[in-house]
Amino acid sequence: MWTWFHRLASPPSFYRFADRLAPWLLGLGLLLLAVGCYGGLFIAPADYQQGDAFRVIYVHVPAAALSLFVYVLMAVAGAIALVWRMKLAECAVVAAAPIGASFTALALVTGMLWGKPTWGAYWVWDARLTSELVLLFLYLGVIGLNQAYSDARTAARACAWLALVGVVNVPIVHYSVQWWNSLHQGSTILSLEAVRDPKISSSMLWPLLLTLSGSFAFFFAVWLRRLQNEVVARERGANWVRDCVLQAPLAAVSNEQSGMTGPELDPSMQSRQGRQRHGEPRGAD
Amino acid sequence: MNAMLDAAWAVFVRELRLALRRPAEATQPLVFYCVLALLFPLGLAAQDVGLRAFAPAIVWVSALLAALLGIERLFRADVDDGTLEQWLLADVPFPMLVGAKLAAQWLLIAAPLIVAAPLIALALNLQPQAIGVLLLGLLFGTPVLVFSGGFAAALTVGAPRAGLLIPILVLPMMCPALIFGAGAVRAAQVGLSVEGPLYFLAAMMVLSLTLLPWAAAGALRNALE
Amino acid sequence: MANEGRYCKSQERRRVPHRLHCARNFPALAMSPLSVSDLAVSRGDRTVFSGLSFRVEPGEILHVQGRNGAGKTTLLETLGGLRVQIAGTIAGGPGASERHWLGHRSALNAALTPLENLRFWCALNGAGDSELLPALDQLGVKAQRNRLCGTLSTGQRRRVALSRLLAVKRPWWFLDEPLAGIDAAGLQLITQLLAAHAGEGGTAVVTSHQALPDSLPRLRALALDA
Amino acid sequence: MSGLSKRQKRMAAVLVLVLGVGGAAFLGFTAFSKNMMYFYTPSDLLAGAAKEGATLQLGGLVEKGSLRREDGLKIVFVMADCEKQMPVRYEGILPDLFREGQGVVATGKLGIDPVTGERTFVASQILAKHDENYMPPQVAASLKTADGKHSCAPFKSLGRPAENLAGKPMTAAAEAPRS
Repeated sequence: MWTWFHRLASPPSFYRFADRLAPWLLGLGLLLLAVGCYGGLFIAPADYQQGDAFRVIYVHVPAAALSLFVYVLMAVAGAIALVWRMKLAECAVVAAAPIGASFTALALVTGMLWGKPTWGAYWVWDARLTSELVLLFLYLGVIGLNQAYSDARTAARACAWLALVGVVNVPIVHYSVQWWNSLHQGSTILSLEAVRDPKISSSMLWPLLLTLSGSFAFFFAVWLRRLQNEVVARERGANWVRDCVLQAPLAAVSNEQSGMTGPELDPSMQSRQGRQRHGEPRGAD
Repeated sequence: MNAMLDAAWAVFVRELRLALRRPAEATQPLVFYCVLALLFPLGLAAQDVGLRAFAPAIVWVSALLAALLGIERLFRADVDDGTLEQWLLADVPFPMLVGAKLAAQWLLIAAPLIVAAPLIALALNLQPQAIGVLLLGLLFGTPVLVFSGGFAAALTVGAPRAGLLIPILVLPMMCPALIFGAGAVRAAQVGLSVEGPLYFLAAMMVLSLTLLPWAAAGALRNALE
Repeated sequence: MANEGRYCKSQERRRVPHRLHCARNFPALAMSPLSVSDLAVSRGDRTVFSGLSFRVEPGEILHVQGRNGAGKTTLLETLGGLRVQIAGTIAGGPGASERHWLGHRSALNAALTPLENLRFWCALNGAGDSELLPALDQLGVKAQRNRLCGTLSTGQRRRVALSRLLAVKRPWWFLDEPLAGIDAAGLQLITQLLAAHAGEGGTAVVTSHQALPDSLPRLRALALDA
Repeated sequence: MSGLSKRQKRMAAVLVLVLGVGGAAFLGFTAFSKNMMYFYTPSDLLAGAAKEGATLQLGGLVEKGSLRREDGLKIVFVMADCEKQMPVRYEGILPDLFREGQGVVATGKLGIDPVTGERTFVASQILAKHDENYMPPQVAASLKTADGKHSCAPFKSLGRPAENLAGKPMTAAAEAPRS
């Protein structure tokens, strides 16, 4: 088990692993989302209080759950990156941030669209809404920080620090509805009490569980793809990227133009030239 | 242990000495704070009753912006001239040195803001009973402002153009201080209980003082590598 | 990844036997050799060098050579403890209080005087500052001790930075381009410092584009470009 | 040099971290037990938590049978938090969800009703607060008591710790739906 993880952490084997897994996750996620949305919009009954307005829940709750989950994931990956200096974990932090930010924005927007018909206001400055907005800024900070550095590794490690510090906000978002009197409702499904004693009728719950799991599958699929891109960009000088990613297009190009590094070259030569060609130019020390 | 404290003290004193060398630069935040806070009454009608309602937010936002002023340059000189390398290699925990530097910055930037706050508050027509709460809130809240600003400065010290990034980075860390700091003053204005927000500010202060020197030190080490 | 690096050759340049029986001022504990094996270091995502192995014996002066970008500073930073390698081991290196690090930046704040800068440095390192004035004197910058560092010339600042080596005695020296901006007299001075240091049994790792004088005892060169 | 071994230094660092985080947690939870609310409850107002004339938020359930519509958009109703009641006067547009038995949060001031001379909360904005329960209307109908009240659990008074009330519906309120 442990050695399996160890092997997976090496960029090439991760790349191949993600390549195999991501399409399945994407397909599964889209399928679950489609069935869940259909169930939520057409099959589930209207709510006794809110009528059809409650159907926003099928987008809002998965988006909000993921906005918190992704940040925790970033913080865990950040801790791993900082402690064990693992390149894959560094990539994981930066790859997750834009997806998390999108889910957070989606949660905020759907929440506003839901708030107007039910509460009577798009926005109130209560604890849940404010802390979720802060979460969005934390995500934007990570994205901005990543782009501020020219060196990908320094950028990723700075982002890891920010993710670690910002994770303090996650429990505040989650428990804000318990700790403070808020206009926002309490947790319908994401609390221990709700697991013991469901707060939502099963005819309304199953589409929610479908869109929730579908969103997670969708997130993991997109995350794996972004991670692949990140890893390839970071490792662009390495042999395995040449072999398993760039091989086809590069071989075509080099055969047409000036016959540079072709597959017929001696392998050791090839690796050396590959590194020098694709690696960053050597700067001053 | 003594050697560690001596080293931290040396860092602290060095910061004060550097500020004394450049008095104009060191007093900039205070001047900025006073000017900013006093611009609001100028923009309102004379004796506008709304001023009093806005006073807590004005004081706090001014303090926040003053604490951000020039925070980007906090570690830059020490990185550029190689001083930070010597800090890293000294036989003293690096976070402690960073903490000492930030503590000195608090004394230089934030303490004058707290001292000037009663005058600003009077100029903004704040009720006298709310001034004590304002000061207590600033006392708890300004370390959060300075330490989170220091953390953001450490995160961006290796990035060439990070000036616009710093507000985004510190906003999530500073806005709770703003919410509860100004909230406590508002509560005091209308006679509500102020204990809750003040306790929360104190909790944030303790958390910032404990965790942010470590995080800032880690970010600096990363930027130096 | 790591196995495709360039192997760096170290070559003995000169061996000076006449200093071998000199007095050893440093405790035996600190004088274990520094041995580096299969070292790989990256800056960002770029592997600067890999598969580097060499040894530094006590009393030696190792001159790290190489063209721009070969990784001289990177190697020195790794040996000095500022940078963590991605592969390989460094054994027998000095502890924090046994080494002097002098980067290519002099670690002098422009708004403070040399004396203030150095006193701060001594306090930072838990060392007394009684040797500061003699050290500045020996490096010929005692007269400038109360001027702001921002007003000193590059060479003067370099001399102030070098006076740390004398103000606090430490067995390991890691010097990055100590000759940069130094005049002919300064070169002579640094040569003397290094010779005296090695004579006392101290070790120095020095990066420099310029050649170090052949008169130095136990000078060895490490060429970083294959 | 500093007289501490690496192990001792690490111990000291852990100690500082534990003390700091623990202290912050203690202060934070003390804060939660104090007044940190987005809104107050009728019990708080009657216990004198706020002065007259201060703008604040008041949260509670619209008492069944108390809603009275006057001319135009003016309404008068009683807001309750399972223990105390507070009359509320409001003029303006109401959210769709506003109805008797519904949780609401009103922004306004405590004052004296010009008509009745009672202490009244004069609201300038009313928002509906729905709870975390979702069910189809027929299920809700079968679960509701004749009174049709909702749980007052989300309306925590300052005086009472939150856990005493969490999930405890008022005697006359609807039980949490079981599906």
